[in-house]
Amino acid sequence: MNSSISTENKSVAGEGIKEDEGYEWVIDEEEGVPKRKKIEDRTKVRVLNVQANDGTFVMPGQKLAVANEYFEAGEGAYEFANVIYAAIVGKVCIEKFPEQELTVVSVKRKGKAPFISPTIGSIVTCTVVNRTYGLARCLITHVEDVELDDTMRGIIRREYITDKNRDAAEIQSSFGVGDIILARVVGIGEGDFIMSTSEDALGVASATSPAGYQMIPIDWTTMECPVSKARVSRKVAKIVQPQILKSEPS
Amino acid sequence: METTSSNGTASKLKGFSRADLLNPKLPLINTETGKRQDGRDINEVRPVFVQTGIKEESRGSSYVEYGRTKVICVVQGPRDLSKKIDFSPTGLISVDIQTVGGKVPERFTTLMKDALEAIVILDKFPKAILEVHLTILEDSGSALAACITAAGLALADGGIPVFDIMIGSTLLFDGKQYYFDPTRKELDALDLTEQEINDVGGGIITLGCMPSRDQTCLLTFEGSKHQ
Amino acid sequence: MFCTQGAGSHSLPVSWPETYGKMSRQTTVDNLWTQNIRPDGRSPTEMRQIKCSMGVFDKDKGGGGSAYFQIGNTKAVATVYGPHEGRASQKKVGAANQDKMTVNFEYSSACFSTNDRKTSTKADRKSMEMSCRLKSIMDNVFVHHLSEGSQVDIYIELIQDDGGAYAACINAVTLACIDAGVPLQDFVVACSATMAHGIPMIDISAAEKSTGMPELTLGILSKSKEIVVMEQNNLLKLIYFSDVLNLALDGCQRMLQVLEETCYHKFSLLQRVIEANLRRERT
Amino acid sequence: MAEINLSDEEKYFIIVGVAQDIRADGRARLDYRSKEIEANVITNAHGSIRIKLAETDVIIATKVELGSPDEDKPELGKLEFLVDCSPLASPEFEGRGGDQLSETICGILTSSYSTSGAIDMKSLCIVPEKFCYVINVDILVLQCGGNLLDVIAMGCKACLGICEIPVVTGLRFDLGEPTPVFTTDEYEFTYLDVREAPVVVTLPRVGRYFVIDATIEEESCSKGKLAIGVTSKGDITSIDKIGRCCYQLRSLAASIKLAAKVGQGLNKVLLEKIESIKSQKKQLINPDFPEGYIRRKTYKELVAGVDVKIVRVADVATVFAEEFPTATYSKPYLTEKLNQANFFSSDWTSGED
Repeated sequence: MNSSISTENKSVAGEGIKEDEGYEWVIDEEEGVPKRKKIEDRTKVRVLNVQANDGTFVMPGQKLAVANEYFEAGEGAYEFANVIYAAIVGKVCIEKFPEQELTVVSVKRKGKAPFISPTIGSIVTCTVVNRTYGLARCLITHVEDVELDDTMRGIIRREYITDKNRDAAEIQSSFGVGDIILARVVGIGEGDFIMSTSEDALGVASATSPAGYQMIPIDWTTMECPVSKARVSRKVAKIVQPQILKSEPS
Repeated sequence: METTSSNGTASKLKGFSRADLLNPKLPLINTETGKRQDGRDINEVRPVFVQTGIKEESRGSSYVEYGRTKVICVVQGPRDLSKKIDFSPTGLISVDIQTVGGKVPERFTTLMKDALEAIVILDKFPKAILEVHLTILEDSGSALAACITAAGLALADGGIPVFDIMIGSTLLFDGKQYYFDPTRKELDALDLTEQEINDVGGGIITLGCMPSRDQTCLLTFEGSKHQ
Repeated sequence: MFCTQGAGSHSLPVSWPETYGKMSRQTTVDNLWTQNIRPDGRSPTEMRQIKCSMGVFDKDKGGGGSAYFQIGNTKAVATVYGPHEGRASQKKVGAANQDKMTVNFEYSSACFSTNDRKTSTKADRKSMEMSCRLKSIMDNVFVHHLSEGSQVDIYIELIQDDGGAYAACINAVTLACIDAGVPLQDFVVACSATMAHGIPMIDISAAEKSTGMPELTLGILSKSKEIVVMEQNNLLKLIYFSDVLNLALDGCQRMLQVLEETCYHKFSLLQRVIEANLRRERT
Repeated sequence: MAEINLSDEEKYFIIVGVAQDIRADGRARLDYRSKEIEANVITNAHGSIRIKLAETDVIIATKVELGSPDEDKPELGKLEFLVDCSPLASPEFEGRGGDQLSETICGILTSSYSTSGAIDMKSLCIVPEKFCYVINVDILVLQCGGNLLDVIAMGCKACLGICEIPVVTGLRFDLGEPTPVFTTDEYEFTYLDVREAPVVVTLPRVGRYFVIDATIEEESCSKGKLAIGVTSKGDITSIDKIGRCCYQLRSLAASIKLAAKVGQGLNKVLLEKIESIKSQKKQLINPDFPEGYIRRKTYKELVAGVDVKIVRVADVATVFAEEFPTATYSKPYLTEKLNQANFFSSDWTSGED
C-alpha cells in the first residue's frame, strides 16, 4: 500500500524543508504517516543482486536476494521486508521466466521432500473410505508426487464428480470403497478438504474387483475384472493405465 | 537453647539441614585458581555436542549436549487436525516436554510453545498440527537452553519452513560477574532467597535468539536486576 | 460490593455489625429464649440485608445479561449468554427435543467461598450436582416455544457462602435471565427457613447452620404460588413443618418485593434515558 | 487471554493509531487507566480485594493457614497462588477451558515473588522445620478485559498488603513438641511488609510500538507481550515473553527501561491505596492500634519467654477454657466448665423444645 503522494502537493508538505531531490513523500504502510523516503533508482532493479548464487548450500534465515516486482520467493524461501530469506536447509536454485520477466528464487532439498499441504488446485491421490448418497469420504495419501506422512481427510460431493451431466452422476456408480482415485482440491473445508474429479484425467485410477483382482477399464464408465469378467461401473480416469502398459508387448 | 527434647531436633535447628550436608554450597569462584569450580573461565561455555537425524521414521530429530545436560527432540510431521480442535487457518504446534524421572516446571512448555510459534512459518501448512516432543535425559544446568537449540535443529532437519534456526543460552550473574552456561551446582549455589544477593542484584536469564535476524524469540529472567 | 448505593440496593433493617461472621460466644441459648434474639442479633422473622443489581458486567459484546445478589454475606454473581445458536457439540444432544431450548448450566463456587478453603477446581461432584438441580428448576420456567433449538448458557459463581447459598443462587439466576431478556414464565424466588428451640426462623446464616439446625430452602413461582423447589437437610420434626413452610412462603413474598423493585429500577433507568432522548429531539 | 476477533481494517486502524500515539480510546501510548480498588469484599478471608479496571474485574482473597515449611527451606514461610478463571469471564473458560491461562499466570506470579526481597519470608516462619504461616492467595477472574496480568499482580500486592495475620501469643510444649498458640482477640493482627513486592507491567507490542495497559482490542491485534515484574525501587524481578512475536535486542533494553519507569509509578499509587485501606481499618478498631508493623516475635524470643515444662493436654478440645501457658488440664475441670455452659443439655443437640 505504498502509495506515493504526487509531486504537486509536495510543496504543501515541505514548505520550510530544503527541497533536495532524491527524496519523495511516501505514506509509510505501518505508520500511516507521510515519510520522506529515498527514491530507489529503478534502473538497477532488473539486475538480481544476489547474496547466494545458484547451487550454494544455504541455512534457514540466510539472505538470498532483494525482492521486488521482478523477483519472488519460491518454495522453501520466504520474503520479509523486501528481502528474500531461506526457510529450509538446502541448495538455492534460481529459475528465470523471461515471458513474465520474473525470476523465482527457491531452496530445494534432496532427500526427504519438504511437507506440502494440499492447497487449492493441487492434484491429489486418495483412497475412498466410505460412501453415502451425497458424498464420498476419502483419505488423501499423496499430494502431486509427494507422499504425506499422515493421511488427510477429504470429501467428494456428488455434484463435483463430472461436469457433463452434473446431477445425473451418482456416488454408487462412480466410486467404490477402497478405490484409489485422482482428484483436484477445490476448497479447504471446515474439517475435510473439498475435492472434485470433474476433469477427464481425474477419477478412479485403480480398483479391486469383488473377486480380489485388479480391474481393467473397458471404457470410461465401466471396469471389468479379468478373472470373473464381472463388470462394475466407475468413473475412470483418462490416464494411461499401468496394466495396459504391462500387457502391451504381449 | 537447651531444649531437653530428646529426638535430635536440636541438631536440625543449628541451621544445617540434611540437604546442606550432602552437597555443600561452594563459592562460585575457586579462590586459588580464580576460575570456576569445574575449571572453566567465567565466559567459557561447556563443550557442546550436536547430532541430527537420530530417529529414522520421524520427520526431524536432534540430540544436543550442553556439557552434561542432554536433550533429545523429535518432530512428528504436520498431522491432520482431529475433529475436536476447531478449524484454524494457520498450522498449530503442540509441545510436550518430559524428563527422565522428575518434574518439568510447566512454564517450560508454555515458553517453548510461544518460541516455536514465533519461529515456524505456520501458514505453509494450514489445518495441520506439528508435534514437537522433547525429552530431557539429564538436567545439569541450562536445560531450557538445550531444549531450544534441540527444537531448532530438529525443525531444520525435518525441512519444516522456519524463519531462522533457534539457539538457546543461559546466563547467571550475581551482581559482580556474568557466568556463561551455569551448571546445576552453580545454579543451586546462587540462592536467590538470600538477602545480600538481592541487594546486589543476582539473577538467571535464559534467552532463545535467531542469529541471522538478531531477534529474540524466548526470554525469561528470574532474580532482581538493578537499573 | 457490585452495586452503587442508588442502583437497586434495597436494604431491610440491619441490626448487627458487618463482620458478624465471628459470632461472639457469649450469646448463649437462654438469650434466644428470653429476649427472642438470634445469635447474630436478628429477630426470628427478620431477613438479612439484601443488595442486588442487574447488568453488573457491561456485557455489550454478545447480548448477555448479568446480575449480582447479596443477602447478608452470601454473595452470588450470575451471567447469562442470551439465546444463541447452539454449539455443534451440544446440538446433537438437543436434536431429539427440537422444540425445547437447550440450557447449558455451570455452577462453580470460588475457592475462598466457605470458611475452610477448598483447592479443587470446578469439576467436583458438588458443583455438578448443584448445576443439575438449578437446571431442573429453570427448565420449567423458560418459555420454550419462543426460542426452540437455541441454546442459553447460564454461569453462576458463588463468591461467598454464608448460609442460604442455594436460595441466593436461584434469585441471582432469575435476575440474570431477566437482564438478558430470556423469556421467562414467572419470577422464581427462593428463601431459606429453619426451626430451632421451637421458634421458626427465616434466612439462617452459616454460623447458625453449623450448630445443626435444619435448613429448608423453598423456591416458588411468584404469581401462581406454585412450589418449584423445596429441599431440606438435617432433622426437622414433622409437627413444625407447616410453621416453617408458612414462614418461608412469607419470606419469598418479601424477597419477590425486592427483586421486582430492582427490575423496575433498572428498566426505569432505561425509561428515563429514552425520555431524555425524546425530549432532546423535540427541542 | 480471552481473544475477540477483529476485522483487518479495525486492526490496521488501531496499529496506525498507536503509531501516531493516539489510541482507540483517546489515551496516549503510556497512559494508564484509573482503577477502582475495593477492600474487605470477602468477610471470612484474612484480606480481600476487588479490582476493576475498565473491563477487567478480579476478586482476590488471602487466607492464612498454619502449615509446615519445605524441607529444603526450613526457615521460610510459604506463599501459594491459585488462579481460577470463572466461566463468567467468557464461555471458553467453562469446565477445563481456563486451565491453560491460569497456569501461565500462576507461573509468572510465583517466579516474580520467588526472590527473597519481595516478601520477608523469614518473618512468616513460627517454628523452623515445624510450623510456618502458609498464605494462600486465591484469584477469581470475573471479567477478562485487556491487561489481565497487570491487574492480578496489583491485586496480589494490595491483598498481601492488607492481609491480617493472626499473632502468636505463646508456645505450648506438649510432649516436647512446640505448638503455637494464637491470640483470641480478633483485632490483634499484624500486616506483611509489602513495600518490596513486585508489580507486573505487560507491554504488548502493537505494530512497532509498545503500549501500556492495553484494551482487549489492542491485545488481540498484538502478536506478543513482555511481562516485566518491577519493584517500587525500579528493580526488575522477572521478565517473561508471552505470545508468538520476536523482539529485536535493541528494543528489549528500551522496553525494560520503560517498564521500570511505569512500574515505579504504579507501585507508588498502590502503596498509597494500601495505607489508606489500613487507616480506615484503624478507625474501625480501638484507636491505640500499634503504629507501623509489629515485628513478630522470632522463635528464640517466644521460647525464652516460656519456662519449659512437660505438660499433658487434655484430649477433649478446650472449647471454653482460657489460655494458661502452664495450666494443667484435668478431666473434671473441663466437664464442670462445659456444664456451666449447659453444653450437654438436651435442647442444644436434638433441636426440639
